[in-house]
Amino acid sequence: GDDGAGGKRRIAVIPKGTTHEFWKSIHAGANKAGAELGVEIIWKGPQKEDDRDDQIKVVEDFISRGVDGIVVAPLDDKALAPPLSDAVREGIPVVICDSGVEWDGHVSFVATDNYRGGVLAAERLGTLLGGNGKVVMLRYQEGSASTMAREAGFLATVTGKFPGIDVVSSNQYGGATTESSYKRGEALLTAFPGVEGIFCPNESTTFGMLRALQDAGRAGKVRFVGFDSSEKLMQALGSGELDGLVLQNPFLMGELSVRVLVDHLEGRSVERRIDTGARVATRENMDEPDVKALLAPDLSAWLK
Amino acid sequence: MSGAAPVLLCMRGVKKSFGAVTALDGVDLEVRQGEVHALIGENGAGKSTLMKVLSGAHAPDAGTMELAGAPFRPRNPSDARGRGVAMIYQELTLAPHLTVEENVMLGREAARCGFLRRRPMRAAVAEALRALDQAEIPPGRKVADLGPGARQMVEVARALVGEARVIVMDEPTSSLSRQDSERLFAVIEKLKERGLAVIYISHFLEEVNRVAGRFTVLRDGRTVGGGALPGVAVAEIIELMVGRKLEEVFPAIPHEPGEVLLRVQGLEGEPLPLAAGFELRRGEILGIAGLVGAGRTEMLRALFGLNQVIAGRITIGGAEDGGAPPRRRLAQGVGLLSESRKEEGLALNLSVAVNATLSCLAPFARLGWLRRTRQARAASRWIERLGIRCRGPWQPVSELSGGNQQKTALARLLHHDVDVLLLDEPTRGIDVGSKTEVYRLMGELAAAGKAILFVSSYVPELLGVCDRIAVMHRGRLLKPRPAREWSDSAILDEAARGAAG
Amino acid sequence: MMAAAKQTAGEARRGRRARRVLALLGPFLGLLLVVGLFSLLAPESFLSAYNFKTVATQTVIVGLGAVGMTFVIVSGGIDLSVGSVIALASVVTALLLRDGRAPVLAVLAGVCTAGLCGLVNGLLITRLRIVPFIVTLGMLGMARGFAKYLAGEQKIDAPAYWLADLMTKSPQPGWLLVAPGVWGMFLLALFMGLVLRATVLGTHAFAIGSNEDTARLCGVPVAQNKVVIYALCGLFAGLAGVMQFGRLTVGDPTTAIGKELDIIAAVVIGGGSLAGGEGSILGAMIGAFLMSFLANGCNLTGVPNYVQEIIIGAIIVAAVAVDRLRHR
Amino acid sequence: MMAAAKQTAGEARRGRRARRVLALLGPFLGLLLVVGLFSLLAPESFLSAYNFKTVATQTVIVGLGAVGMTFVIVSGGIDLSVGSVIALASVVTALLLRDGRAPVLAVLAGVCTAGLCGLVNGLLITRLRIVPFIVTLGMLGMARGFAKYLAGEQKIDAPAYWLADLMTKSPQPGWLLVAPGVWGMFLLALFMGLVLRATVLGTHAFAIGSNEDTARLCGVPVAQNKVVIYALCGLFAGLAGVMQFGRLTVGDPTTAIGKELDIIAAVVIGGGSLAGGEGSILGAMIGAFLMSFLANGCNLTGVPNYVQEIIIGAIIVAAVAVDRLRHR
Ligand SMILES: Nc1ncnc2c1ncn2[C@@H]1O[C@H](COP(=O)(O)OP(=O)(O)OP(=O)(O)O)[C@@H](O)[C@H]1O
Ligand SMILES: Nc1ncnc2c1ncn2[C@@H]1O[C@H](COP(=O)(O)OP(=O)(O)OP(=O)(O)O)[C@@H](O)[C@H]1O
Ligand SMILES: [Mg+2]
Ligand SMILES: [Mg+2]
Repeated sequence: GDDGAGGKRRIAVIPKGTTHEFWKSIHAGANKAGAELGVEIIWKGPQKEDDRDDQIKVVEDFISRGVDGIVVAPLDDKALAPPLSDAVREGIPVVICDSGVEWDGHVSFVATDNYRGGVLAAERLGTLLGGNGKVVMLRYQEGSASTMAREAGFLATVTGKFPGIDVVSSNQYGGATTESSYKRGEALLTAFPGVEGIFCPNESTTFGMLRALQDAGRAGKVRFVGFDSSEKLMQALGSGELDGLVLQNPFLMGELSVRVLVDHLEGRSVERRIDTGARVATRENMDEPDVKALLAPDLSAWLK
Repeated sequence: MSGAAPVLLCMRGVKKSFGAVTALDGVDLEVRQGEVHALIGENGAGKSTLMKVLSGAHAPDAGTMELAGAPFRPRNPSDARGRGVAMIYQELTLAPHLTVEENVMLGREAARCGFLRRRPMRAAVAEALRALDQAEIPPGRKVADLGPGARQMVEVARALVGEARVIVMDEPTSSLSRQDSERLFAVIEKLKERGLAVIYISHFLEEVNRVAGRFTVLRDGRTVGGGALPGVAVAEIIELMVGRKLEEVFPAIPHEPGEVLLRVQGLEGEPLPLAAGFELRRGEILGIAGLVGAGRTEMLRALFGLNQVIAGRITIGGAEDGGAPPRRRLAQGVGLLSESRKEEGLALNLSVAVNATLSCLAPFARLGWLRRTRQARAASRWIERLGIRCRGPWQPVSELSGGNQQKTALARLLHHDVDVLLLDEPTRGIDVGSKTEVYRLMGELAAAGKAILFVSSYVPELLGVCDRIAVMHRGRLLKPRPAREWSDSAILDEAARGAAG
Repeated sequence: MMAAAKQTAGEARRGRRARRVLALLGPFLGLLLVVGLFSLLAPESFLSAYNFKTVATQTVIVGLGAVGMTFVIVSGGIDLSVGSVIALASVVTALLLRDGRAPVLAVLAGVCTAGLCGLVNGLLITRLRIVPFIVTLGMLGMARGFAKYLAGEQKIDAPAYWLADLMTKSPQPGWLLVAPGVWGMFLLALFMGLVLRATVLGTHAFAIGSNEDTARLCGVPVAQNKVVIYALCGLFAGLAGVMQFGRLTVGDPTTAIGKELDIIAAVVIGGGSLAGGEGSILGAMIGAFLMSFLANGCNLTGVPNYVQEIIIGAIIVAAVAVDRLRHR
Repeated sequence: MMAAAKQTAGEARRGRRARRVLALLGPFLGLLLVVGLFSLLAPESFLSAYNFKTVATQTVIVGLGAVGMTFVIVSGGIDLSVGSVIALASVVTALLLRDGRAPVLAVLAGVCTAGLCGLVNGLLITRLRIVPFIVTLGMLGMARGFAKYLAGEQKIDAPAYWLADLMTKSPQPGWLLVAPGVWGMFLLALFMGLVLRATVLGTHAFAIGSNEDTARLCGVPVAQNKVVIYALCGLFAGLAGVMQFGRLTVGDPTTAIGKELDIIAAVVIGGGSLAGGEGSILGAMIGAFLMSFLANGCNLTGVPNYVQEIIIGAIIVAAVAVDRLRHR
């Protein structure tokens, strides 16, 4: 746990995977904080995307390496607890970001309130549909905590607040890739031709469903709310093929995670729970500067 | 003594079919204690199949078997072996990654709680090898590192281990040197004295005449005759086998040597030969004799570009080079018939037509596209010409009997219309009738101006067919001499001892 | 004499055809069974022209991959890297499009990169004499890593131009009925089926798969043919990658993970033998459609994912088991 | 005469040993190279006792899987289902623990379920005579689907009791130094190494892989042995699954996807031949450690994931290429 070369502090930031835009934003945010605070950011995700065991290996290896602190977006709310305990035992403080973990040794938990994100989506969709119609929810993946919270928030709100809405399908999983979501989407649209509203809980399911809608010639005719952003989703929002995107603030998440960790290392007290907020981007508000910053953050300054 | 010995094994009305193919159609066989019983028949007559039924590798469709008076119906090979029937199969059946010791004891390992007891196993193996006069074969050597002769001996050793009452040998000498064959015959003699019965399958009738006391002839899956040996003329046995009289074993077809087609000077290959030089003329059949391991196969492979050429010059029809790949050789009009057709000679699950034309598809190809009708027609011509027994050009070769497979491989050289034929044991494993066919074919080819290099371990056929004969000894090719200057014993002498004088 | 020979040839041809038809009977019956079953379970949604269009489009990627894979499997090899190569091709195509290159150029670059991967596979297999399983397992990692490197570990958003139309279910001239990509797959499959059955290359592929030593002895340029075959498999993976890009309209370095197993399964269900020397393009297409219809039917009838996984696993085994029974 | 025989036997033994040592030289040098390289690149963090403990623990799952896989590969087969079976075993163990069963019982159930999968593999391969690639490809889907079904498509939280301690880097009696799971792996590897080399089962495995027809003709109960070997492979996958549960403390139906390829690679890097008849447990362990050290070193030195993927792919090919050179 000693200072590395040049006396700079080294902080490891461990995402769930490395190939999503979402994680790129977190990386950029962390780099920004690192540059401003003079600490070295080491970015390393699990070798296999979404593999719990591989993420544990990365945490273990950083303990071996003796970094000064770890920021981690845990792939599992239980499995990561033992290695994180090991880290604390070895004197390495841990900040959790994005998803929670059943373990209270952390310095702080910096994340979106995912359940609330689902609620926002339900409210947007319910309002658009005028409180009634057939709705489909395409789930993400078995056992993913953050998207399950969004799905739960959506379902609870849509059934609680809009009794006129009929959720005709909510048991299909899009799976990890855009391609698999695309196929599920095609099947859902074929099986439920009368569907009027759709919700997808993350970027890959949203994009897969969008492609299915475009291909079926129904994009823009079905009310469609998604989660997270990418260039193509932004275009779709602009063209009216998407009616809303619940946006998190991954850049801020990355930045704040590093900041609170450094605060902790320097002996300042920090908040145990930091909500980085969620809001709904629509065609109307997408040009407002703060929404635009969420939709299309300029990361190039912080990623080489 | 043969009359007095009791019957040890009795098979009656044994039938076996593979799908539409009837391999055995009611075979009777009686083997007495302490005798060597020869089983004779053409290729595809059903000899191997009968023995596989006996050893439990195939279940018979009908028929009864008795061993020492008790009904015998083995469930599998180990069951048969447990009850005293050991078998040496026609195709080598060794596991190349295992040691000699492990191969000999395979399936009958000594063990305590599943763990091997190497000491008694080693003793048993040493004992068996000693009985074969093969104590120099190291029991810890991997079989992959052994030569073909030694491998065959390992197979024999395997049959000797344990309490066998009947030992079946399916063409055991087809890959043995004369010396090793002699050793095997001595072993057979010893087994006979111990009261065992030996069933001996071979296409070499002289050999059969020497070792066997009685014989049974199979034709088309039926028993067609039998009797005591010696005392029956070879011609009679052949007539029983083939179903007709065979006028001449070596048909005389006149051919005249012409200009030199192939000249080899100082050829050295990896690993063999060490030195080989000869000239081969149009219309000439040059025979190569030698002991197993002398390097004849290696010489042909080096000539044909399948083995690396280290030194030497090869001149074919005026063009000279060192080594060249098979493709180039074929283009130069040189073709090779490999001695191991299963491993190297044929693509078994492909059709007769494809196998016969594979090396030369050009006549049917236009811009890479094949015209299959022409291909089939070409193949049919060779099927007819060589008398290949098959249902048509598109039948997979795997469904043909051994001799017919060999003919298919030969058809390829004929189709390719090569000028120089390198034939490596072309008659190995094929019956007398087919052999005569092959000899006639060789004569006709020579008469048509082809040059033939004929490698064989069967001296009579060399003497009967060749114009000149050379002997290979430990990787060196000795000077060729006209066939009439050779005798059986002279060839053997030179093969064993090198250059005479 | 001539007449006799002709007759033999005619009979022979009929015999060959009968054998081939029989070999395809198993998978074809399987396909009918699956289609029939779901037609009963979900008549109105499954049995629609629109759904058939959907399934056809969904089959394109596995179908194209299976065409190249058939050659590899017939020649006695295997290619585990196609999934990664598909991803690499889609990334390369997307990169060039993002940089404003012409779509034709981008497609060409994607396909060629994939062909290069196949070429490297073939060269490693023939030069170093390493079994295809290992070489292509290595390439699986290398191509995937390279795709991620090129893409900067991200999806690449790029304008899709007419590439997106390749995989649309409402193709532009209405008389096309199905996506141009589907037509492309069918035409290529037809052509390559002929290549496999009626060219020197095809015959050599069968010969190598059946007995490599024999092929060598017959002067078949074994190494050369293998290189061509693996390169071909790479090219088809590249085409599949371009189609994947057309479908997603993004270049995704993480796409098509595990797709190689689907592709191999399609070929094997269609009568390909991993021991070499057996296989057909038509069979592989039937295999690919069988798996697509199965997945589609399961999705339509709302069967949970896990049931679908179990069923597909069982079908793979069953299809080959039926094939073995036929062989006895 | 006796003396001569004895001498021959002695020589033979020495020869056999020399050959075996040589066969392991390649992978062992590879391992040393990797360790040496990273020791130079990251001396203080890589070359620590703590890091070696970490790597050892990380190797347990692949290591255990490789022990069973060695038997399968030596016998000329392949098992693609181990990854799925590991997941299934971890789910079954977790389910029983959640239901309040005794940990021993849960472990037993997990291991036995996995063994059952292996048994089914073996039976399908021998009864229906389908190639192992296809059977285990089918099982890959079926076991994964069944795991998801049992788990209700979710990970299963369960109390881990002493199972978590199996994979801890700070084992309870301090003199253990490494996790009990690591000791377990080493002991089992040692034992199974003996089984492979010095029992009838092991000899038969080699014989079947070397020449199956011969083995059959020599009275080796081929089918029986194969069933035992695949069941064994299943059992070891089950043990790996239990360890996976101990490590994650949740039963995860989506864990260990693609792990079969890592496990096969470990066996092959360690000198196993996919053609059968060659392979050793020690080699497989070396292969497993080589890959672990490589991944660990890459993590420690901050090498990006895609580079790591490329390197591992290249290493697999290179290891086997070196092995082939030795064989010439
Ligand atoms: N496994 C099999 N499947 C189909 N047909 C077979 C099989 N084994 C043998 N046959 C056929 O049975 C017949 C008898 O074959 P067998 O091997 O017994 O002949 P053989 O007398 O040993 O001939 P050779 O002298 O060539 O060894 C042949 O027509 C052969 O094609
Ligand atoms: N007992 C043996 N031990 C080791 N190697 C052997 C042994 N016998 C032969 N060989 C090897 O086999 C090769 C000779 O091959 P082969 O026996 O095919 O020669 P050949 O003269 O063509 O004999 P044949 O054609 O009768 O089999 C040589 O390279 C030799 O080293
Ligand atoms: Mg025979
Ligand atoms: Mg020879």
